[in-house]
Amino acid sequence: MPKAPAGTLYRGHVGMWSWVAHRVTGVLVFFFLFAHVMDTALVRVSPDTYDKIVDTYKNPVVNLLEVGLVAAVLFHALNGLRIIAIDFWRKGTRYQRQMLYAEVTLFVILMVPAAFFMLRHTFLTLFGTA
Amino acid sequence: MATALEDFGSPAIESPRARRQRPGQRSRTNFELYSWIFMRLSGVLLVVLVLGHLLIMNVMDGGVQRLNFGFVAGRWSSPFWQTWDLLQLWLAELHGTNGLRTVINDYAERDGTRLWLKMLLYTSAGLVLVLGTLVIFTFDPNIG
Amino acid sequence: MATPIEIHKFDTVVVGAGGAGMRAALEAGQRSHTAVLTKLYPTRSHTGAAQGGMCAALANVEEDNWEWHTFDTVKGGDYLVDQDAAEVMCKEAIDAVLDLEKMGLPFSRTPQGRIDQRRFGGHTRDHGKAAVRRSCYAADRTGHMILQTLYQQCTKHEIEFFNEFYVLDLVLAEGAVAGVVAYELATGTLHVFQAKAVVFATGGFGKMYKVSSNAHTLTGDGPGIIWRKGLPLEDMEFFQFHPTGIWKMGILLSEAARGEGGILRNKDGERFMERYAPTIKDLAPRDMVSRAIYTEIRQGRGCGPAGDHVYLDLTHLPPEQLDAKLPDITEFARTYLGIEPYDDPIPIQPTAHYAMGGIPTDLLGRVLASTDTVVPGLYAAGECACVSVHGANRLGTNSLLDINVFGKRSGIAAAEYAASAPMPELPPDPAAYVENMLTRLLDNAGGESVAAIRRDLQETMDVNAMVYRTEATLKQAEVDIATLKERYARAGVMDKGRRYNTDLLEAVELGFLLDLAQVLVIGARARNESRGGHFREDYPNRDDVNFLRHTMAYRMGGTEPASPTTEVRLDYKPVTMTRYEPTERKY
Amino acid sequence: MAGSDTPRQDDIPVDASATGDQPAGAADVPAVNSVSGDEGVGSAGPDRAVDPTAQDARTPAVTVRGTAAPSIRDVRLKIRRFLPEQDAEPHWETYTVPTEQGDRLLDAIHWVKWNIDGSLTFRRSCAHGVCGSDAMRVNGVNRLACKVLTKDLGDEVLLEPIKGLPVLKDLVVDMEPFFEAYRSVKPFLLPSPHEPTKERLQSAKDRERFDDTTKCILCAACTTSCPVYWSDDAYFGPAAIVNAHRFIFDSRDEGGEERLEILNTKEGVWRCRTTFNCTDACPRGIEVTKAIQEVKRALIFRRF
Ligand SMILES: Cc1cc2nc3c(=O)[nH]c(=O)nc-3n(C[C@H](O)[C@H](O)[C@H](O)COP(=O)(O)OP(=O)(O)OC[C@H]3O[C@@H](n4cnc5c(N)ncnc54)[C@H](O)[C@@H]3O)c2cc1C
Ligand code: HEM
Ligand code: SF4
Ligand code: F3S
Ligand code: FES
Repeated sequence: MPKAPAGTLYRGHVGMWSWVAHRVTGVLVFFFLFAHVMDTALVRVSPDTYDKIVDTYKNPVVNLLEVGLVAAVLFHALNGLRIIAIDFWRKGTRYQRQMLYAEVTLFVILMVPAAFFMLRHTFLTLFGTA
Repeated sequence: MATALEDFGSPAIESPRARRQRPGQRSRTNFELYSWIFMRLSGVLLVVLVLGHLLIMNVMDGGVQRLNFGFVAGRWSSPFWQTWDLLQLWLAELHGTNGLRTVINDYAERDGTRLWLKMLLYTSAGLVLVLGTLVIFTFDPNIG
Repeated sequence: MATPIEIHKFDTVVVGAGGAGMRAALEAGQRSHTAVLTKLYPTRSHTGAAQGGMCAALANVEEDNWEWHTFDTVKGGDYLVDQDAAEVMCKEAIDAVLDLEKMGLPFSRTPQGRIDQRRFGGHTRDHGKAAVRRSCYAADRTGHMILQTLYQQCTKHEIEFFNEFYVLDLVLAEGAVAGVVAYELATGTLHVFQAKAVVFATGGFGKMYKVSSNAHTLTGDGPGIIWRKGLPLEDMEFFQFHPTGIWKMGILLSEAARGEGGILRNKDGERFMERYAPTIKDLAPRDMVSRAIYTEIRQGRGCGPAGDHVYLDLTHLPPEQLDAKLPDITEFARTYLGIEPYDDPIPIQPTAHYAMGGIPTDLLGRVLASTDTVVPGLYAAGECACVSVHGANRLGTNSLLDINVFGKRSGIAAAEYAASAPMPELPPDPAAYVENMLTRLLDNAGGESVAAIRRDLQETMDVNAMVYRTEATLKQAEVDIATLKERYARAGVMDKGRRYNTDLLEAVELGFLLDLAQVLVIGARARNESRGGHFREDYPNRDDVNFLRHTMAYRMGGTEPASPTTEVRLDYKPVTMTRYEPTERKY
Repeated sequence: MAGSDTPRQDDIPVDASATGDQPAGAADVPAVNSVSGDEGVGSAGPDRAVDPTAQDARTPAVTVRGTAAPSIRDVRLKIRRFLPEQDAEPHWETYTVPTEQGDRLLDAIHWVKWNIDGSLTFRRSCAHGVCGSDAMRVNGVNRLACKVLTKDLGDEVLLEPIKGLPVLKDLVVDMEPFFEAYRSVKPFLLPSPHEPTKERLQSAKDRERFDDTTKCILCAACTTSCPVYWSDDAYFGPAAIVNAHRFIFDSRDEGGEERLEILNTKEGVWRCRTTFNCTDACPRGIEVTKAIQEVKRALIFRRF
């Protein structure tokens, strides 16, 4: 049997891409949750091990990843609310795009200060004067 | 009608994926319905729980920078935070597991693969739930 | 070619899964072991394109009765209608509509919740006094709903479909039906379906014209097959040109547009139909309106730079009414012309639409072998058949009615015949004719292109055998067709494969079109009068003394597909009169 | 209705080149880098496109828009070809086609078949968007070839078979799995046994309730645009649900409960992830996702 042909991507509209993003963020957060429960479980082992692990979190790279995590959760949460609105509000399907644009706007509005606060420490330690 | 394409010894493009059997009306349960509703309900609760959690832990007051054993010990001495975290743990894990179940249903083509992936998923979910619950309830601020 | 051949056995075989085919199959399938062979998936049939409605004197919104409907049908058909057939159709119309409603057809409703009805061309109250609301409809998607509803019912009754099977020949044994030969598109396999009864319901052949409302697949396969078997075709010269096709494209804008109040205008904005049909104006029968449009164009009152079309004006109708009653056709205007029908008139021109003639049948759908004999086991219904309820000009909405009434009748008759008849023996080598035809087309290296021949055919038919005809133009068409047939003998196909060889099938279909075009033109040349859809400028009046009779055309010689040596012998058949004496047709 | 409320099909991505090749067999989680640029909400569809004469709404009636003299333009059709008896694998083939102002994409494809290569194979019949034969992927999205005008497309147009059904030849796919899903939702009226002698009454409002989903022409554009269906064909797919909806919400039907049960399974409505590809793809303008959501809600609340 010949191989399936190399086709092109389906160029779906925003509805499709928001779903892709929702799924990707959901899976990411799920794996993080696994890791997070594991590391937190270390508090049962000994405070030192826990502190050691948590200390490794306090470097700039992990700090950036952390911003990513918050972004992922935030997007997933907002989009989840949009999906719920589509599910239960009669006119939801008709305004799904508008809701998505609103969601993205809100996402940006929330993410900017959040990222600022989260990264402030890193900035300060890396380049900071304080 | 089955058309016997093979008779001609010339190829046809392979099906885009293995044909799957639709289970038919076998399962007259409401499982999918309840799990669908659960995704929405837990989602709404998680907005408060998870976003609140992230806000407190990662954003406010220097975020992760102030995390240490002592901080955790302080938090879990309060039943409020214990409940919060327990709820969050269970809802998020069940929500995520159920979400991943869907993802596996979508992409794992062979029944065998599907079964294995789901076993793995449920085992890990069980592990996380048991471990997490244990930690929150049996946490002993004085081991240090 | 060493084609694999499969043999199947059924009591009844229905050829075609449009409205007529599926209506027949529903009846036959519940009475006998039935197969439906169709070259298209059933829901792709052109019945789905019908827009306006289906007439029945339900009298849901105003006084009406089937006798008035019969009168309108007879008069609309310029008295060439067989009146016994029209009576049957109009009487059974009411049940036909109710049957469909019971099957679940989502008719548009009146405020009281009953099936709504609207006006349509040529349908009047009390023998022409005023337009009447008789057409039952589902927005402007009546045909779509009929097709879907019938398919749903066939699904429910688990009718056995053979989709994308092209029937290319009829097998006769000792003058009676023995089965059909079909070509399976997916594999290129030939199948012989041995059967006691066969119902042809293959639809029209409007693709012999260029500007046409018909689907690419409406190539007259059924009448073509019948013709090649040496059986007669009736009234082929009567072809309907619908007044309102989208300019140049031919896509139909239903008469319902005028039923809802749409108006035809020439370049001066004049409502010109007032001059041609003072009483019912824009709702005059199609042949009259089409001629009126061409008269306007010829007298220099056409629109556009070339003055070659007129306008259908809907701008005075409230947008809500357009949205509710004519959603599809307003969308056609938007999609294909970029015109917003709320604000602008739509350029239209007459478009080849409907074949009044076809395979002659009696009231049970039995196919005639001559004026007074039938072919045992052979039935036909729908646009491919000629009962004749449409005479020289079909009234709008009477075809959806025809396919339901006579589809049902022929399905029942076929199954009942099959119940009593023994399974016929197949003659030796039943698929030989088809094998030869296909081999020739596949092997032919003569270099003629099927597409080019078809284009030239459509060109000459549009110019010479459309709304206006004369001895000279018809003569020209006849000569052109003869030349095209010679070219067809040298035509080959590019695709030599077996699977989904649509190139091959297009070539076969062209053969049918060429044969039928010849019959049409010769019938038209011999009819030295003007009647309904057949208008001769050199004989502008109806001639009841010489021509109040049906044309019966028989093939002489030339058994090959679209053979250049085929001659057409014309014979005539009397028109059945019951109630109405021919009078002048005025509206 | 046809104005602002009803969602209309958005413009097809005009340039074909931006569509990246996808690695064979890759899971269909596409990279997010080729989102098409134009996401104008409720944009007016093809009729909005570049037609120099189409600008002025108050054009006098005599020079109606769209009826300007034909302009000739060359369009390159890049078609994914597969001839089962010759090719081991599909390949791309490009044809240059002269087109006029009002040409449909279907006309351009016919031009190739009739003038260049007769073996180019596709389904078509009505040529004006009512029979559902010619759904195909046009510049990466599902469209009916007879319902797109070439003037609304770029100079190069990508044509592929619809996705998720086995390809039999060129643009022809096996429709059997699609119709099988359709059949399994009992798409026919299951009336109450007490039939009136005349027609059943149905108020205009009850008739309106399911009007949208009666428009379906079974073209499969929706089902084959659904990411869930691409990866799992046991999913009934949007078209089957649309046809179930048409009966579930018909006041004359008594089989709603039965159909809801069928769709209450793992491969039923719960599988839909509200990606809206189906709604965007439907050539009849059916609000497919809305119909699916209504079925979901009916299942939850069991009242219709
Ligand atoms: C645009 C348009 C609008 C119309 N509007 C109206 C209206 O409002 N009211 C009205 O009364 N009438 C209307 N008509 C006329 C009416 O719709 C048709 O005459 C009628 O639907 C024909 O139905 P049918 O079943 O005979 O054929 P079709 O529906 O055309 O079906 C033909 C069937 O035959 C099959 N077939 C053909 N050849 C073969 C073969 N060789 N082998 C196997 N199968 C074959 C096809 O697959 C198809 O299934 C309209 C027609 C058109 C074109
Ligand atoms: C913060 C609030 C959250 C909300 C509002 C939310 C909401 C949702 C909703 C409504 C769905 C269903 C989507 C659908 O049916 O199409 C969903 C799916 C999913 N969620 Fe969440 N969720 C949240 C948090 C989380 C968390 C913390 C995780 C990880 C553990 C997670 C993982 C998933 C996964 C994996 C899916 C499946 C995605 C898919 O099938 O495409 N979600 N979420
Ligand atoms: S819902 Fe729309 S896209 Fe889907 S099959 Fe029906 S008409 Fe086609
Ligand atoms: S594309 Fe598929 S996921 Fe749902 S919204 Fe349409 S069925
Ligand atoms: S050919 Fe009928 S829908 Fe395109």
